[in-house]
Amino acid sequence: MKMDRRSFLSFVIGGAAGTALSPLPWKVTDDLAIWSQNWSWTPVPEDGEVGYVNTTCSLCPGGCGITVRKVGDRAVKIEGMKGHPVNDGGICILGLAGLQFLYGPSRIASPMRRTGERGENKWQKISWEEAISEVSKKLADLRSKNQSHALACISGYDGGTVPRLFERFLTVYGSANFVRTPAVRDSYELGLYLMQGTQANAGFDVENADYILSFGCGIIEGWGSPVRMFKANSHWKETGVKVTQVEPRLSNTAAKSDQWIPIKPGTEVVLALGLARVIVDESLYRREFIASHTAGFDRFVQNVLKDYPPEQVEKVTGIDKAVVVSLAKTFAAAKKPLAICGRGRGAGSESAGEIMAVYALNALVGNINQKGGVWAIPDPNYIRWPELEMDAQAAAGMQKPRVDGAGSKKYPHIRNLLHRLPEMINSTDASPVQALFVLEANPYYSVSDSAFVRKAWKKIPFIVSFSSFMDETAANADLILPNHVYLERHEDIPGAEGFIKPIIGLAKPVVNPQFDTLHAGDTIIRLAKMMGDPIAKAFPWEDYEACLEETFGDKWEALGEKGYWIDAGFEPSPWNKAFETASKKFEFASDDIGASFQNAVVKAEGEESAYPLLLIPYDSPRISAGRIGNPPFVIKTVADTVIKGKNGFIEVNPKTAIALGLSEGKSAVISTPRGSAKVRIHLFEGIMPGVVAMPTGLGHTAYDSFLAGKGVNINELIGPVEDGSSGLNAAWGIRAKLGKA
Amino acid sequence: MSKKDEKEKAIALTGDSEASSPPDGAKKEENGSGGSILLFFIVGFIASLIVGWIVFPKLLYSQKKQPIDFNHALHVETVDEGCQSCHFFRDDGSFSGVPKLTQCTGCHEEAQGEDPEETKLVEEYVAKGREVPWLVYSRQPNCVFFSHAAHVKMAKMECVTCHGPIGESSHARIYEENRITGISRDIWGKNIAGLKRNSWDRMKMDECAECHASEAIKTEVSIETPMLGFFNNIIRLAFPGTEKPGRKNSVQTQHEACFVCHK
Amino acid sequence: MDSALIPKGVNRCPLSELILKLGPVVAVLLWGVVAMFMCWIKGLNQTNMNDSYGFALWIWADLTVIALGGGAFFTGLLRYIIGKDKLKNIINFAVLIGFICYSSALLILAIDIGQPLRGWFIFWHANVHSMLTEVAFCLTCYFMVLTIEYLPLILENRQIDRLPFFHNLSHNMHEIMAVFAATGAFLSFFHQGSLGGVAGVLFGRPFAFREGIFIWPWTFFLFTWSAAACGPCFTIMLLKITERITRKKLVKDDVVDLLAKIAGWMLTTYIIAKIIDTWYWAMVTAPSLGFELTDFYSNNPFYGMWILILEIVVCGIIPSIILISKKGRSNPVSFMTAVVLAVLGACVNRWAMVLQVMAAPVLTFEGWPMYYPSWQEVATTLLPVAYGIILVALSYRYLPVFPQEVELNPVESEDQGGKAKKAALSGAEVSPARA
Amino acid sequence: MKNDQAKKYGMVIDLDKCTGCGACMVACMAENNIPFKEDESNKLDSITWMRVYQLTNGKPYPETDICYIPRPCMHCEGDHGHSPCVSVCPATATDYSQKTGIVSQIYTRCFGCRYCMAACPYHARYFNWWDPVWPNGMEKFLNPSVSPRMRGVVEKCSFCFHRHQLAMNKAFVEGRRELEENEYQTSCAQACPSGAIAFGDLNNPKHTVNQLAQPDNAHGGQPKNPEVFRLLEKLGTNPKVYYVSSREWVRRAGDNYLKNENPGKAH
Amino acid sequence: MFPFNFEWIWDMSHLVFMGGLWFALNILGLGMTYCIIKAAIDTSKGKGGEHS
Repeated sequence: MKMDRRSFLSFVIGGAAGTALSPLPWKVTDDLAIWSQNWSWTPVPEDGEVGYVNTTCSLCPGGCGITVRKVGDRAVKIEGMKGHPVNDGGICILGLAGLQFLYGPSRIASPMRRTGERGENKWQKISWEEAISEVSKKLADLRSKNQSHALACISGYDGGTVPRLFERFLTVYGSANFVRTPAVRDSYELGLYLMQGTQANAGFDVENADYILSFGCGIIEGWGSPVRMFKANSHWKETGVKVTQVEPRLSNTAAKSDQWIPIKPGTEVVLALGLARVIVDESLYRREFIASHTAGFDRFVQNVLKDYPPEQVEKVTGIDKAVVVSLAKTFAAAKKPLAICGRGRGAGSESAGEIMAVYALNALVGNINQKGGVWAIPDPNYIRWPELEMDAQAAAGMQKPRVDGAGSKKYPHIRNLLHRLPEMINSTDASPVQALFVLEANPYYSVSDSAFVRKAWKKIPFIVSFSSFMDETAANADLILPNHVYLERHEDIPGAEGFIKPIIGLAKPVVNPQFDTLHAGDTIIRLAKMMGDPIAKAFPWEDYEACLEETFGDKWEALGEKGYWIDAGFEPSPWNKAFETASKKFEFASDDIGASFQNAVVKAEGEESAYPLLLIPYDSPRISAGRIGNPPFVIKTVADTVIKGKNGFIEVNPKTAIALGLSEGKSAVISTPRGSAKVRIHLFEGIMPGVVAMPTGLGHTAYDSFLAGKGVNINELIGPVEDGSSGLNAAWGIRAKLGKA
Repeated sequence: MSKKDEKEKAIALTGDSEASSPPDGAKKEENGSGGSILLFFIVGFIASLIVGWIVFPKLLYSQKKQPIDFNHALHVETVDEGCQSCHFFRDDGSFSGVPKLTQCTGCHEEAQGEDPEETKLVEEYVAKGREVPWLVYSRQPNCVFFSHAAHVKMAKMECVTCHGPIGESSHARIYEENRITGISRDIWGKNIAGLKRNSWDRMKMDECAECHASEAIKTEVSIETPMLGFFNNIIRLAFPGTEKPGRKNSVQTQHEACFVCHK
Repeated sequence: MDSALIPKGVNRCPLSELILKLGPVVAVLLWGVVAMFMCWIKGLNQTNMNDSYGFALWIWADLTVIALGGGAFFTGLLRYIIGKDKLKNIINFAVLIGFICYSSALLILAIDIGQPLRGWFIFWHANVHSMLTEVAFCLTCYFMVLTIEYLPLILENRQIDRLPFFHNLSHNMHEIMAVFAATGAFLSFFHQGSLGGVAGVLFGRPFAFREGIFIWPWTFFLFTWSAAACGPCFTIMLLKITERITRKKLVKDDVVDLLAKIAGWMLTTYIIAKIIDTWYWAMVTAPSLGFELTDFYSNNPFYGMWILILEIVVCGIIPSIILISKKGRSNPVSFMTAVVLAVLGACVNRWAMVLQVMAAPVLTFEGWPMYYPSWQEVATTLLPVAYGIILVALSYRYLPVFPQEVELNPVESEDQGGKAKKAALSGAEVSPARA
Repeated sequence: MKNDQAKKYGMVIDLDKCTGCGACMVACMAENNIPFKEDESNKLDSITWMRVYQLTNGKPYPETDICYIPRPCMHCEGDHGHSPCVSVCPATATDYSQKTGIVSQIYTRCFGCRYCMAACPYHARYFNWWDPVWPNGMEKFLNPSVSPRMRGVVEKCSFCFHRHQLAMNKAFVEGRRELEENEYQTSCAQACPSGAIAFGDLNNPKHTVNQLAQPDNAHGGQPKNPEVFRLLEKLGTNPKVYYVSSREWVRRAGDNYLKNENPGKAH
Repeated sequence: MFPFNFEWIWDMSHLVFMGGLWFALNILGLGMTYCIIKAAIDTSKGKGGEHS
């Protein structure tokens, strides 16, 4: 039989008919439909049993309780812990994105030794044994040269067992240079010490105050314990508590407040003292408190307030004197008025004068240690470890003055002055810091005047980072000993910023460590053990967990169950017991205080003629500006008027912009005495003419591609300005000029 | 086009025109070729039927063995609460599905008998703390949300209705995976035509819809047969406004809304 | 070389010349194909569309080619149903243009969707309440009609026609073409309308939303009407361009005049309806939703009030006046102007009903988002143009598209290419006078 | 379920309390497996089911005022009996449930024509221009209750419907068919540190949302509370997300008004 | 599209819409079938082509 064309055609038609009557085409179509609905490259999350772990968030000093939802052994979501005394179920934007830190691309997977130049990001993976012994050898070497005091440690926090272990290590090694990164609590501690004579943290009973006068506090931007402040804000709205916000920029807080009073930046202290003057002049103060529980009131009135009549206040602050007077009256008329200060998030210190002016205001209305007022919260003093046995080397090292000058004759009441460190290093040939530990901090990025910091950094021969992430500091270290992230480790988190009850949160490992990391507590214990006696002797615990358990003793189990410990019945000391000054009274005008007021107004760096504008940093709730960089989710929420592509924006009042010939979106160059940067213009009616503002927390060079290279690090543009009396860095901005790019 | 092509074409065209109007003498031949044409048709027809019904299904599915030849029948005998002993509801209402290793470990910390399969479990998984990579016959694509609670607890359906008498099996069946979709054959069903004799033969959306399209209407509105529904819809169109709110669940399909079974 | 394929009695340039001239067009086509595959493989991130401009250049191109392809259905309607027999001389060309437009539209839609492999869900899982479903169904069906209408023309190729079966098939299809044309007219009416409905039913978008009858917003009828008016103009425009390029008179002027006259009246009635619609929308519909007419037009150059003026006055009133007057039609310059303006009018209308709908802010706190197409979008939009040119060229070359061509351009000798060309040349110059 | 028991889940957002912190956005992203790219600063292709807009009163310094307005999907019911987006979807990939009042989106059904996005005046719908990529093991935090979407489909806020499903599961196991108010809450409502977002059944007088908004079901759910408004109420989309503000300019910014027109309700 | 699809409802809109669709498809299908069959018959009768 011949297969001709027709036969073939017939065969094909038969085949087609048969195929149509077979399941083949229909089944294939159906399968292709299913295939095209389930692409293999779209991940399918594994299902499993859902479980919850209560722990404490330590991304900021807020001390919130969090509940982590797990599916199988994966952590899938972080939520606020219901019933937690600080945040009761609420959670902030950063806390919600926490799992992006845990599983994020900027995690450091194992101990690493630098192989290229610093900052080149060339690393060699090494074992923990090797890493710790390398540190041990360096430190032994330093110590053998009687240079133990040349070891320093910069830490992002100083409460709790982990930083205390580091401090203990430094002490027994022979160095007093444990430096905590700055925070507004430094200023508050100083204020409390000078005016009340107490070593305590400031707590604010914001829930019970009935009028809030805020000198630039970013209540909504993350001041204090962010979630608690958000809740307080909502509570104020519900109960009709009025909020007055004094700041040069319409921040979220200003927008949420009932009254926004724009003020020339840096003159808040003048307004505070001006208000005090009105209150005194009009006798609106609480006599029963002033008369019986304060000292130096008359001297305060005569020596300080005489310089602040409303006319003078108007001249300096730019606020109409009528507004000043009415503000003072409103404040004094409230039953439980509360004045607070600490710009933005309170991530930096303030001048002593400003803090004390605000304290004085609270004192004038008698709202110290009262319901709705400012409380002195003692440290929960729970860490009681065996006394140290120091050898001669350690004792000698501890006698040496600190490199940052804190606690010296010049700065007697200050514990940490990180901003002075670069200057101290740069001012001598041989760096006073020969070895540096960095724990949960990112000073390479966050200390102001970045160029100067970089210069100092180069002079430190040996830098060890304990960071979990490839932040700027880690990227410029010699050795990285990566810590577990907070969701992988046990740790005690004492206190919650600004909270009114002593509280200790417990962080618990939610998941197993994802990488070859080691708890920083364990690292330091192992390092101590490797260094041998007498250092090893100071660390008698087998590991960190044993240390933590021993520290808490019988509280341990309860703490583990609940996730936190709180002194719920805590009440602030009554007036007759509260003050531990020499006079046992609230001190208005000791010598130290008087000096502080004399230096109250901190001027911005730079000459007005060369730099006609004022540049101020602002905090945004959507940009993490602390030791941790913004995770991808959070950076995603940042408005396109803050970052666009890689460009960062500067906020300019349209009036200012018109004068400079700049319009929305245009490129420009901002220059200050400390540096200059390319920015784009965002016109904003909510900023004072003549003032320009840039967000903090941007311009990272390290971390991951989601964050790096976006915007400008404002620390490149601003340098520290020392408060003459306290030594604290009281910079609030810098003079600047803006020109077309 | 080259000249050669043209020539060829011309030849082909002539051939064709001849064939289309054959001379008388060719008629007989055509009858003969007519028979062969039919034969070719039948050959093609049957061959494709064989390919479609027999060869194709074999090619379509890859066969995988379960890691352990699990004996359901044996386990059902020993446990107290039937299926629920291992496949249970958690307190949060979710269904545990295929047991995790910890559940096996409860009894099989050490081998209880001589069975080589049990030995395998103990040695390869329990001892090493490795999860058994069971192949789940009833695994649905990720877009599907299925609530065991709704069906078992509320609708009081039996496990057998959807899963079949798997509890009576003493060996683990071969798991067949569709090479195109990567989905188990149990979803489409053993029968390649998609026909089913038992309620558990197929697990496609059609099977869900079968109940959800009718039952939902029955329980939530009134008994509305397709014809009655048709007339009701005409009435609704003619007299708008007489519609009762909440009459139907889905605006689009008037059955159950999509989110009932999808995520 | 390919003379065996060329219809009898007409003159065509040498194949090499055609290839040479089509070279750049093929290049554009290939560029478009590359862009098309980029969109399919890499996804729609290759475009500059975004969440504000979910519909952009492509959908505009889609709506426009469909509107302009409307010449096919309307000419078909006139020819087969109304019985304007004269139009048989242009119907082939109209069908060809329609076929190109509709196949392009389908291709663009296939590129435009995010999951092209699931595109058939629009049929299988059809939601009958969606205007887009109606569009897809009628578009596909009507494309089938156009294929059926185009097929006999292909079968009439000299060589194919020699095969008796195809000859008979083509003959039979001609016999019942009225049935297909009627179906086509029915389908076309609905999908042209549905395309208008696509925008008109968007009650969340006050710029697009229109009231209407039953389920159909006024735009439904306006779109059909405008397609019927502007489609024939597009056919005429392309005819004139073809004549210019081939330098031949291809269709007698009385045919063109008839079609133009009908189109002119369609355009006149359309523009009256459009003015009423715009007036009602600006005075009643929009204000009831809180909008003033000026809210819909921004001061940026893309969406200024000029669009409205251009669409209604310049591209609506002016061409309709020209086309309904005998004088306007008889002057070649004014005639061409009117035809071009009418085509432009359809383009502008679709532009506004697609892009401006997306751009006009509805939330009070939003601005006008801007959009410019990426090169991939431009290339894939030019792809159908190139494909159309090629298909017209090939159809013209090998198929008896213009029944009057032989009569209008008598060829003296088939073998003497040079002479024939000359004749053709002179024909192009002479013919207007002859008509 | 009887007819009168039909639920209408909705939201009331207190703009006086809302601080614009963005926690709701991230809570949503973390719950619903929202993808993220290296550059998300082009807000026109950035997927944020919940998006917080910034409004200004348009006055110059120092009279400027700012308000933040979180915008999830409005889950419109539509005065016309259909939401703007549901009726236009050609492939029945989106649906309105009369049982819950939730507008669903079935990603595997959607083929990406984007007509629904054109129909939605709130820009609540987002297209997946890119394939979602979770770098370096980040897919570990994906929520199994929500299926990740592929490139080329439209997605939007679902009112965390999977939470409803899970809550119903629990209720079923306990032999209930009804949920308590707190058993089904969206991720954003749960997370909001200001407590600005209330979520619940608008038809249930015991629920906070009903008490706050006082919806008038006879009139398309219009709020009876004079401080409550909805976005673009005039369009007749009948959204189920209500906003509270004590500020007149904010309420006015919720809809379009002719120059001399006063908002319809006596505020 | 088909009555066995989940989306199908026996209501007016489906009847009208799908009815129209199937009607049109049938006209086209039947029309073409008619043409092809008739052409085949005609051809077998010897009509058409250059030879006719």
